[in-house]
Amino acid sequence: MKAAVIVFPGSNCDRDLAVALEKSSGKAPIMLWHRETEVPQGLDLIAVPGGFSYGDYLRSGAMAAHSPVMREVKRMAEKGVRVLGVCNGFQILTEAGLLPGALMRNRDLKFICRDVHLKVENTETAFTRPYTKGQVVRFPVAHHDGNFFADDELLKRIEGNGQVAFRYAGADGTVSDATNINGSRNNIAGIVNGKGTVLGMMPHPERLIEPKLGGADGKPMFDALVEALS
Amino acid sequence: MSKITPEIVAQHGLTADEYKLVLDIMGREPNLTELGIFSVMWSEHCSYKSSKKWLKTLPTKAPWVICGPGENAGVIDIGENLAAIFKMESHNHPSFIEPYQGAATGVGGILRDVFTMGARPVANLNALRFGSPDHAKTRHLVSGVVSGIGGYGNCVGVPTVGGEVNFHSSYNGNILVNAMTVGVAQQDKIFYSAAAGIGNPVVYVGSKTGRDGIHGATMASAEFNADSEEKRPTVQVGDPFTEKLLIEACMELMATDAIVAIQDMGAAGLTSSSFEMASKGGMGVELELDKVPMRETGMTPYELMLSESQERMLMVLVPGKEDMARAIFEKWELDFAVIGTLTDTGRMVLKWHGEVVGDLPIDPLAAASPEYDRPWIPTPKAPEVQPSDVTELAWNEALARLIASPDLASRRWIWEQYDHMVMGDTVGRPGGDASVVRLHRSNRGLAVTTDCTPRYVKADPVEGGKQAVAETWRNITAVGGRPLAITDNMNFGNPEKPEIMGQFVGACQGIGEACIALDYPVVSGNVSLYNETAGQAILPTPAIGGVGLVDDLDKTASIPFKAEGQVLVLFGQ
Amino acid sequence: MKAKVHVTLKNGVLDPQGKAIQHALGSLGFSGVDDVRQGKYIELDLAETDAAKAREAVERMCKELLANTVIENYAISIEG
Amino acid sequence: MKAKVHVTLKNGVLDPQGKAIQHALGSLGFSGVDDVRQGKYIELDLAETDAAKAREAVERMCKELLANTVIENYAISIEG
Ligand SMILES: Nc1ncnc2c1ncn2[C@@H]1O[C@H](COP(=O)(O)OP(=O)(O)O)[C@@H](O)[C@H]1O
Repeated sequence: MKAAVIVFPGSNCDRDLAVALEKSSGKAPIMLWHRETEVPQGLDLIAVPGGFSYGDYLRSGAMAAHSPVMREVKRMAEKGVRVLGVCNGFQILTEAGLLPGALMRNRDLKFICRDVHLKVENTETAFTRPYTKGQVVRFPVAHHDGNFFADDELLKRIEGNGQVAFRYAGADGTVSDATNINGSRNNIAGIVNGKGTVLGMMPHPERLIEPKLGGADGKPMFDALVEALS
Repeated sequence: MSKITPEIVAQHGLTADEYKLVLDIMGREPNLTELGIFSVMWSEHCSYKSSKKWLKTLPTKAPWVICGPGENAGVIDIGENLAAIFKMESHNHPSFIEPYQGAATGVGGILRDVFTMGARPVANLNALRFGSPDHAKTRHLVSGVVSGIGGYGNCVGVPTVGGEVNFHSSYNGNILVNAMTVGVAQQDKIFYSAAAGIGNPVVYVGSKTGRDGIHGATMASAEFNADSEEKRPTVQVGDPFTEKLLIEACMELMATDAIVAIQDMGAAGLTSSSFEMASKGGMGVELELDKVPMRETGMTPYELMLSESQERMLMVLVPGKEDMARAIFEKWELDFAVIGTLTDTGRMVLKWHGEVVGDLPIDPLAAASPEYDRPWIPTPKAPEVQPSDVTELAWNEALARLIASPDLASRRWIWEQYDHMVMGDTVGRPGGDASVVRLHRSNRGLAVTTDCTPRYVKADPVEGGKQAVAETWRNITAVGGRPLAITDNMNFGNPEKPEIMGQFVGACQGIGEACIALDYPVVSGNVSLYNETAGQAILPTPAIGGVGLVDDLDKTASIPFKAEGQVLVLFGQ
Repeated sequence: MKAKVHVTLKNGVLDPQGKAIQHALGSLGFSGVDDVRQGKYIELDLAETDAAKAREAVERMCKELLANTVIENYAISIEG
Repeated sequence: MKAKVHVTLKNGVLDPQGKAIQHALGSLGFSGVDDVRQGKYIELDLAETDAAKAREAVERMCKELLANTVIENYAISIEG
């Protein structure tokens, strides 16, 4: 698998994502600076990392979405190259129009950093195939603006197309307002595009890839990507 | 007629005696810019004039200490050619005035102290003291400080992994915000601040200079009173995004061989950084102040020398490396300007469009700043508590009271607002004893903690000082770490009062004794005095930050019970 | 010229910041605050001297960057 | 009544947001943007029907909560 991690000024999970990709694939991904106007040939996966690109000033992800490299990311996504956006990466992908909806300030206005339970909804993508439908996984979140918004019509479309990948849930898999950590509509924690080739998610799979860090529920995602894209 | 009136001298926080010394050193009357420089350099905050005598008594040496107090941060050997670099620093007064920005810029400042030495910051901690929970301002201050610390650390991408919080009415009008950063560097890539090389360029990098916090450094050393309201506009706004860029750009430049010396512009900005670098290297400096990148129009040399704008650094470069360095900073979209050269005169010459606007001898200011042996009286021994003084409670009632006590209640509400996992190496998360961060790509880690129990220090400064050191030691050993060294943040009231000075002296003695007994030296620290409102001093609070090494991350311990049927054992007396 | 831009949340988009302010005002003892909405206010100094051209440029800035039209509306005023 | 409040940073206070927006507009190809400042815009629906009383209440809300007068200014307008 040939993977690249985009680096914006203010990205801070770029290294974490690279470590996770390397751990699964045995090969360090290419680190791509935001000013690049061309991406290397033959990429299988582009990862847009978490952090505070441009300080998240104005709106999270807004400025990064207009970086030169994002034009290329869009072009590659159209060609079917897999794109993974985690946290700030998810915000950037929505701002760039690669994924629908918007991410707003958390309902209780506070930054939240802790492990959360997610219910896996769609297992038909290269990212989520190793999980079973309805499985409960534990990933950390660390965000201030993770409150997913889509208006009624858009929400219906996303749900109808099976674009919801993960929902915030309880340890037993219940999805309710009480398990909704940030006010996201329908508890949505991650979505894919219509083709299932672009995934954006607020939780950080790259942060739980070995028991020493408190769990390894994120590891299968990277292993599966390597398997599907090699 | 003299331009410098006694009022102007007083406004600059200098006593009549200190001003006499200024006249002696200058051999003439200073101009306003020069006076401003003296006032900043001789403030308590920069000169440690009341505390120096006692800080010198602390044990600072051990075979693993690479650099003790005196540099931007302390440096210890942690094996495999790596060094841990760390320090704790206070941002008390600014955080009381503007909790979010005060706390945020406090984090920014301590981060710079650490990465300026070549270390990538790997962990932040924060030791906080607030007034009583039912005081009208406490809620606002707690939430502002916590979101400010989070807002800065989260954005910069350094995990905030631990800290401590106490509540006591003595902090009602004077909270304490002490921030600690721990970084890791290659031992052969540690950078110091001593300037060297006549003719070498002096370079300014980072954000532009504005009129932020002019007189902030003098404010941090003056007792609070009702008119501190007026000093309000002196609060700076932090820009963590720029700080993140500054870290990356400095790391990139540090990987080359272009830097001779480097120092961040902390409190007292350009003044203290240029004087300290020059004084340590025995050099003179000529600065062209009109070359300093400016955010606002109409700035004066006085303002440029005293501004406390954040996210700025001063460096001495190897000649000929300017263009390469400039390219790195421009890539990270930061300002870069050659603003001066090193000379052999031992003097600081300030120029403004070619004209000399200040000319001061460096050493008498920096190294020979006043030092006071302030009178002190030992804290009288508190009467011993007798068993009969204690009302006995049913154990479950006692337990409920303990759990409900603000000093013991869960801190989850706080640490969940801090990204404590970014960088992917947090092995021991907050909530236990010391927190543990792994050394990247290894199976070793650093155990870090901050501790102090101010009411113990108040009752008996010597024993309380010892206890604070011992608690960090225990927290580190409890997770399987080998305690190596500490940083201290001495927060006290007005040192001109002999009882307060006595608390300070006692705490230093206790800390020193504990450090010697444990072979656990002090490698860096910070002093914050005049923590008083309307004459009421805070509890004496020598916060201790401890750092230890975990040699094998497969051999650590954590707090949670792991399984049913396990046996509980109580150690100690 | 100076341009003033107001960016506000669309109707129907929940405004957690506004809600929090309303709630905080209530706890501070201010009664009779029926609703609070929070938006952004951006001032731009432009080199452009023609008001129509300035408005047209700021319109594009809003669409491309200043507002997220999925959730936000914007309003522009241009001043001499 | 409706009250509109603008909260802006005082002159001379660093505005990292405004600076970043200015920079981003430049990279998007918008030239001639000399300065950008970002502030907050708050709309309040008040039960009060007397304009003078409404202004007085909002004035206090600004001082106590809406603005941080250490670094921010505020401006109030009251509408029928
Ligand atoms: N301000 C804070 N920021 C982050 N973590 C904190 C803070 N205050 C306390 N903690 C964490 O909460 C836990 C309990 O703290 P504390 O009560 O000081 O523990 P102890 O007294 O056992 O040393 C520790 O893991 C500590 O790091």
